[in-house]
Amino acid sequence: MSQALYQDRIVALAKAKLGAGKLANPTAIGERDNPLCGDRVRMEIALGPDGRIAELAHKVRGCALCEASASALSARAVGRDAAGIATLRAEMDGVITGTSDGEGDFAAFAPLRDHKSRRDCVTLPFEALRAALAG
Amino acid sequence: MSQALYQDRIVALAKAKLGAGKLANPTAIGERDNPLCGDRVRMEIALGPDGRIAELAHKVRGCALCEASASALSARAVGRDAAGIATLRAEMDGVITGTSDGEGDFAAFAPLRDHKSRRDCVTLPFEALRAALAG
Amino acid sequence: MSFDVAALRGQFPILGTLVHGLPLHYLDNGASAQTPRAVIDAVVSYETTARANAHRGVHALAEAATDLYEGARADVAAFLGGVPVEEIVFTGGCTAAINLVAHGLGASLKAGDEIVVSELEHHSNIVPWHMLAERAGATLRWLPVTDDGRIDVTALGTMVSARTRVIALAHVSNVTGAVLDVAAVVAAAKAVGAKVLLDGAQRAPHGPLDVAALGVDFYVLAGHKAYGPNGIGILWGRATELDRLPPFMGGGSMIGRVEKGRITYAPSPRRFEAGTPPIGPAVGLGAACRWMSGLDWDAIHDHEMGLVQRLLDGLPDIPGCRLVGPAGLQGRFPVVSLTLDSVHPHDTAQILDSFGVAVRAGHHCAQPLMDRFDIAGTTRISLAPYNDSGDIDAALLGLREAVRRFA
Amino acid sequence: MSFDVAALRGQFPILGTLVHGLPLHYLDNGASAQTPRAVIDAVVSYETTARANAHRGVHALAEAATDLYEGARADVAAFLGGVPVEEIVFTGGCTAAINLVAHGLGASLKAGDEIVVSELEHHSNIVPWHMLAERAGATLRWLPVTDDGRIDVTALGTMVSARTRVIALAHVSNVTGAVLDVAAVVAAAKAVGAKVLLDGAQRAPHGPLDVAALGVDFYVLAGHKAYGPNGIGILWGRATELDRLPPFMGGGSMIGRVEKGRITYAPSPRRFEAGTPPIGPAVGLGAACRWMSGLDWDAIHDHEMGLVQRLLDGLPDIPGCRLVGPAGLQGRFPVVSLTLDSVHPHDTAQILDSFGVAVRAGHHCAQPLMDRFDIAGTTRISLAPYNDSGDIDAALLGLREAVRRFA
Ligand SMILES: Cc1ncc(COP(=O)(O)O)c(C=O)c1O
Ligand SMILES: Cc1ncc(COP(=O)(O)O)c(C=O)c1O
Repeated sequence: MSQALYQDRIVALAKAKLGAGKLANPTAIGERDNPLCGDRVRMEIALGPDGRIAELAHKVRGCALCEASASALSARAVGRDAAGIATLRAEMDGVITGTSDGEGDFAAFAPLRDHKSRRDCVTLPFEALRAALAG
Repeated sequence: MSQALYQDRIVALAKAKLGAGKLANPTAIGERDNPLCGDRVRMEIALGPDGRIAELAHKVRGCALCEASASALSARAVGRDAAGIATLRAEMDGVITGTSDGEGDFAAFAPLRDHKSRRDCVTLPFEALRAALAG
Repeated sequence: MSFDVAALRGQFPILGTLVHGLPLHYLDNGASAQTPRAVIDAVVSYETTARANAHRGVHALAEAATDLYEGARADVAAFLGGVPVEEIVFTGGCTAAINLVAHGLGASLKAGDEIVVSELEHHSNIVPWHMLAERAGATLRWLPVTDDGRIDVTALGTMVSARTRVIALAHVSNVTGAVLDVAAVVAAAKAVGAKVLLDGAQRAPHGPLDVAALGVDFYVLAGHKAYGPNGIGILWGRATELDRLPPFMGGGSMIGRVEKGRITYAPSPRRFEAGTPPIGPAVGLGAACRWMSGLDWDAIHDHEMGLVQRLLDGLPDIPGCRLVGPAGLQGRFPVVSLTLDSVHPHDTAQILDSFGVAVRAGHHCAQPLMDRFDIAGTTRISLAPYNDSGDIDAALLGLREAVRRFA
Repeated sequence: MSFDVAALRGQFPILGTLVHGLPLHYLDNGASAQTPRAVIDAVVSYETTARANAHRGVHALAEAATDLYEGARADVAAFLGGVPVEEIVFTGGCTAAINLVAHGLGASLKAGDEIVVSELEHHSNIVPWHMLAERAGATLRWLPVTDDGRIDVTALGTMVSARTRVIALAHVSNVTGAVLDVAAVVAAAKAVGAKVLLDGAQRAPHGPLDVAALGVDFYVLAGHKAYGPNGIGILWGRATELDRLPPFMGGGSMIGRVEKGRITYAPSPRRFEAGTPPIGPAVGLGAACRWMSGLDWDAIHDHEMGLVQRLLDGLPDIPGCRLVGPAGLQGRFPVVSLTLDSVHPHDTAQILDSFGVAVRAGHHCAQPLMDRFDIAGTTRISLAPYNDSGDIDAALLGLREAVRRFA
């Protein structure tokens, strides 16, 4: 049943819009489109001198899954460098493909294992953040 | 049974090669290819002052049906003008599509009604002659 | 009403499948319609009794395959109003058909020439013209779209000029369902000698046509949206227009003769059918055309429009629901797009799916139209003759649940 | 031999049909092979349980259709040697695949550049290059063919130069059955930085491949010749090559974003799959690849070559019969062409048909090769794994009758 996809945690995460907004002085910006649905995520970050994310803000034009993912990612991204974000991405990939359970809010994305067509909605914020970190 | 296609009359007509050859002084030449099989017919004619075919010669690079058709056509073409040839063409069309029986040698082509893919072999000499008559 | 929707549904095997344990309510016909048993049977019969290459062999199977393939061409010609069979070109799809025309007309396009499209075109009727314009140094002019989702033909006067070479427009919008005022377009085109191509992808599934009477030069449609198989599309072109068009793809069967350094091409339609054609898919589409031609389309039109009315009547009860397209039944076909203020279209479609309701959400390959309305996408409900009131009611129920879920 | 031809024949419904009341001996596999029940079932299952547009919907049928379509891509990738799925492009056919590459490479071709083909190519591997050469002011160079019907690779030295951009050759000839010395071609191409496209239409039906190991850049094949449906073909290209290639057709799904005046394109393979793809035909070809991958091709190769030997052994008894192609089994696939001195190929094929024997006669879309041998055409016997000695014996009987009839 796809309705399980929109359990309260996902809806709440989407509505929470954790990290939504703009940075005053971003050091890098990443933007990614999903050409199949037209959704778009913009990630702004400020990197500390240690190469770790000091601040993060995002703008999502997308579905609830994309918004929820951006919230969940924002909650865990600060303090991580590119490798740390890659680890988060691997964790999320595990959750949505059904190979692992995921920690905290990431676990809410487990129903995606039955909805292949929506996985890109979840990974789009990660792609945008990767783009920002890549320069 | 397609073997009926190659009844003795067709084989004999093909071998007879009536009208095969070249004219010393053709007044018009028509050439037609069948692009699907690569067969080719060249018709040379000498028109009399009355616009009727006085002499005719043809060169066929084609199958037995095409050769037989060229023979049958040659046997009846001399003395006819464009309209007369069109009448012969209509007669042959009737034979090979099964709407009429045809006179003389034309009747030998009746089995074509069951072999749509070979009808162009029979009409190719008529097309070449029409091209010659058209100028 | 003489139309028996239950009997019609019985002809479509897929309509009996369960989705998440629920009955399927298939309302995504604009993306791909379902296919009746008659079409499947025709293709299987070809595969099991007459499979061979067409036009290339003299043996019995080759004769049978050629007969079926050319018979399918005749069926399509009949469906399109009894046009000559030589005016029917089989292509790999609607998109391929438009590319064929764009490529062919491109050969005579000059820098500064203009191509008129509209803001509501499907990408398949934009991108080929854009690519052509880039190649030829020509310009695309965009007919605007009215607030109720129609191509604004009152703008033809300013958009169409002596520089216009082609006008390529959707007969029916795949987003708003609006039907084009063809006569206005043809009049404007005739006045300047421009060619008109109609994209009939969304029109063809709703009954026989008379393309010649429309006065246009080219008409294209997609097999899979007209109850036929995938991998087949139709280009109809007036003989005089097709004869002028150079070939698109090169290959077997489209040639006159191939010599080193010199190649001649076959007459149309063969010139445009390079290589082994999609024989099986063509046979299926022929069967689909025969099937469509046998239905009572007056009754079906009433039936389809009755369902649209039922849907439109239900929408005011859905908080934050807005229609994208004509508000009533006038000048529209049964394709209905909407947005929900509080729910993204993909979430809407996903929740509808949990009710067994299949709809399409997103930009519908019409991004310029989304930009026109400044929206990310819509949720689209698109009907076919086999839809019934249960389908509409399930959709309305799902929409209400979507809004509730995200309230 | 472990191979059970009777069991294999049982998987092909059409092989039970009667032709003119006689058992069918289908020896026209080079034109179109027959299709096993497994392929038909896969397509019917798609049509009756999972039919929807791929990549465009979130509902259950759309998910199922997308899975089947992408699953088919994986099946093809496995059949071609386990290449990455991103290197597999679904096209409308082998001809469309070659046109796609010719169009794409054409974008970077300059006047004076050279394209190398051979005298034995199928028109589908000639005409697209000819059209491209005309457009770009490039030149076609023709590798000659030896007296026994092979591409003469010893001529590569003089034909391939620093101006060569592409070498496009048949992996296996559709007329003579000769297999290309691929290593020689790749070495010559590498030396000058030319791209190599192999036309595998006649190779693919005879077992799995490892296209990456061949060292070529592009490989194409036709679904209907490889036991799949019509209307589907494959282009394999190395990711590095595909990434460089501009799109061919424009339409839905191949775009990044479409704005008025500005369009970006998707990465490959999606960039090359404009519009709704031939989903059903792709699903069928995927099933065909799985089916082929499950066969014992060593045993089948022995079986096919045994039949070729049986045929070659019988030909000397036919007065005036000449082979067009390799005399023995070395370096050939089971495609055998012949001429009869006293009988035109079409008459031969027609008489064979009266024995229930289906063969192809004519120029086989290889007119330059016919010119090379100064013949109007050949009669071609082309085998598939399901052929048996009865098929060969029937063909030999028919050939004798053809000669007798016209003696
Ligand atoms: C060697 C070869 N190349 C290309 C083709 C073209 O394939 P298709 O006609 O299926 O596009 C064929 C068959 O017709 C062939 O035998
Ligand atoms: C209006 C319109 N035009 C063109 C197309 C393209 O058709 P296809 O994708 O089948 O080539 C579609 C459907 O996708 C459409 O709705």
